[in-house]
Amino acid sequence: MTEAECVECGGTVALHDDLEIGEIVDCETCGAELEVVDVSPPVLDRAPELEEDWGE
Amino acid sequence: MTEAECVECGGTVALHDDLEIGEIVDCETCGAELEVVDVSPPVLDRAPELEEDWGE
Amino acid sequence: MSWPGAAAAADGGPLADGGDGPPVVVKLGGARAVDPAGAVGDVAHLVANGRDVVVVHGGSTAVDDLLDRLGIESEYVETPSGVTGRFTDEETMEAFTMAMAGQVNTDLVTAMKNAGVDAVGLSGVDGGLLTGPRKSAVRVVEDGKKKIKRGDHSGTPKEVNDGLLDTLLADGYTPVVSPPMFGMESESEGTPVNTDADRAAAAVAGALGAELVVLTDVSGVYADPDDPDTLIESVATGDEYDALTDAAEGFMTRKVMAATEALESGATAVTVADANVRDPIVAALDGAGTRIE
Amino acid sequence: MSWPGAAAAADGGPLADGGDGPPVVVKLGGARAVDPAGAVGDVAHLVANGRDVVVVHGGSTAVDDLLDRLGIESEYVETPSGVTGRFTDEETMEAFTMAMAGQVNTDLVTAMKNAGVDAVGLSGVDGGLLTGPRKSAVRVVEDGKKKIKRGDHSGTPKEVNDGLLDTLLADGYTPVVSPPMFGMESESEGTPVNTDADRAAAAVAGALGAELVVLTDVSGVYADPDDPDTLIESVATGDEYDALTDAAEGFMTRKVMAATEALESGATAVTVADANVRDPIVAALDGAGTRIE
Ligand SMILES: [Zn+2]
Ligand SMILES: [Zn+2]
Repeated sequence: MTEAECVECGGTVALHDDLEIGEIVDCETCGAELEVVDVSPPVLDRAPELEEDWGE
Repeated sequence: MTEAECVECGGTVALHDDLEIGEIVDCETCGAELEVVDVSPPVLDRAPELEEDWGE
Repeated sequence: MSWPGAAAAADGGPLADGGDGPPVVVKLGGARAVDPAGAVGDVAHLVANGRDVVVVHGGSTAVDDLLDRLGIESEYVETPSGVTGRFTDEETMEAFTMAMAGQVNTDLVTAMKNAGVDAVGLSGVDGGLLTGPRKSAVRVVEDGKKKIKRGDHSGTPKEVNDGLLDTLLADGYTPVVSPPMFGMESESEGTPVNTDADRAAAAVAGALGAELVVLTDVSGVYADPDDPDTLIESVATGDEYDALTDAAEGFMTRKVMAATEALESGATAVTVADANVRDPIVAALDGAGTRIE
Repeated sequence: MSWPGAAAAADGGPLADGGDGPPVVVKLGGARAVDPAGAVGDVAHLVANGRDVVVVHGGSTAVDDLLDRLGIESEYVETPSGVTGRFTDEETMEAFTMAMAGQVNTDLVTAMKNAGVDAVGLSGVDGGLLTGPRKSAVRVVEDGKKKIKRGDHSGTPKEVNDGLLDTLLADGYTPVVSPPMFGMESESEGTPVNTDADRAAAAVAGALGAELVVLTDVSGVYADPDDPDTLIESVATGDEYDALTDAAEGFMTRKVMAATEALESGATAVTVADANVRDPIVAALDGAGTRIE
């Protein structure tokens, strides 16, 4: 179990071990969606809003 | 050694044994270029004139 | 949008194969189940009668075949709301362009020309015909985890260069439009990206103020998806539209969404109809299938 | 063919990058040794200055790559006079179309658009742009035997739909033309067939009364093929032309034959020049390379 700082509220976000780049985690303090941009050490950034599309 | 009839002059054209469809043989009587259109029995037709091209 | 004889054309009858109606945009499927032969003959008939026609096609079967022959395993991803779609990485995008803009488009242009139609093939990249932002990042669900996945090559057309189509139509050509579209990565830089052909057809129909005919392998939208006898023939009121969207399932959902986009952006009417009947386009313009307006 | 300022344009100088000369047809090679980047920037420059430009490209490397990836072994045949060429059977033709009209054309249109040129890609099939009889039967030599081999997909453009190019040029588009061409199998039925891109460019230049610039990976035609210092700069008399044809060897023979066809069919001048220099097209219009008129 590791942790990282929320870029939105500065709160601590608990992270599970097999974290992957690109994964989205929720900040339990402020509710922000955060993207894992690095894993060792873990770095979080705000997850982009993306319109869901219906593809090809 | 087989033979077939020239479609141009009616003369007899001597053919070698391993004849292939598409092969061009010359009539020794009239000089016509003949295409082998069948092999058993051998049938000859006048070979088309084709412009030589320089491809792709 | 109005044109000479709009009222007469709208009720489908006398002008359905004539030259006085609005342009017709025909979406031809790219799946094997849809045979383009009937549609090609019909386009020839409409064009001979002076009607402006633009064809938009897909080609998913050809793309799948080429990926298979190249040994490229497509990655399918699931969106948070449960829709599954192909992730179009660079290698897949290249094959997509070859199959769609190279093979399917050229084959269709050839079939049109042999039917007497002076067809000109265009991809959405040509002249920026179909332009919109490239979508590189997508939200997906993998093993129950939400993720951002980058490197997708897809997009939705936000602008249509209808001037290019008008120029060609005015000279007697029949444009045959194919994905990919031109996906902008910045204000001035774009790249070919995958786009849904139904949606591309909708954008073209909207931009031209055209009547859109979406040919598929069923007779239209069924109120009960399993029962062809429940074909919804006409959708003209809000209640009928709600019933339509409730009824649409699976791939038909996309067609109804495309129809909605077409109508909202300026198309005069949309008909979803069967490609595998005699004179499928003329039949659709005459009232076969599901007509939405 | 005449145009405002023809005399001034013919001597290459002041109008080389201006808008007053005849159209410019640029043949870009499809081999890896030729980098299109310089040419693309140059096309942008010429178009910005009001010059009409049509680009014709090959793509043999892309075709070879795709055939290789698909595991298709090309059959090479030798003609009675000793020229070796690829036999284009149906499977090869399909790959040719995908690579050439799908991949290379779309990539080049994309590069042009990103350089600010409103490019529109066309194959020779589109609008019958490049039409001529399909050659299905070829005379070949196999194991010392002369044979007729059928099933080839190739041809030579006999008609150019210059009206389609004029329409696009008049609207500010830059046509980017790719093989295949439309090969007629009967009076009314055609099919996509392989055609030499140099020859296609020559046909287009002739039809437009254009100046043809053939970009390649050497500086032009050398009197001694092994010595770049023997570059033939200008060919304007019969004797100079004879010296040129004597000097041309290997792939340069084709370029000189294409130049001859271009001039005989109406091109104003042909320059064979190096693609891999700064501003290769403007340099060629200004006198670099081998200029034939
Ligand atoms: Zn937070
Ligand atoms: Zn004889």
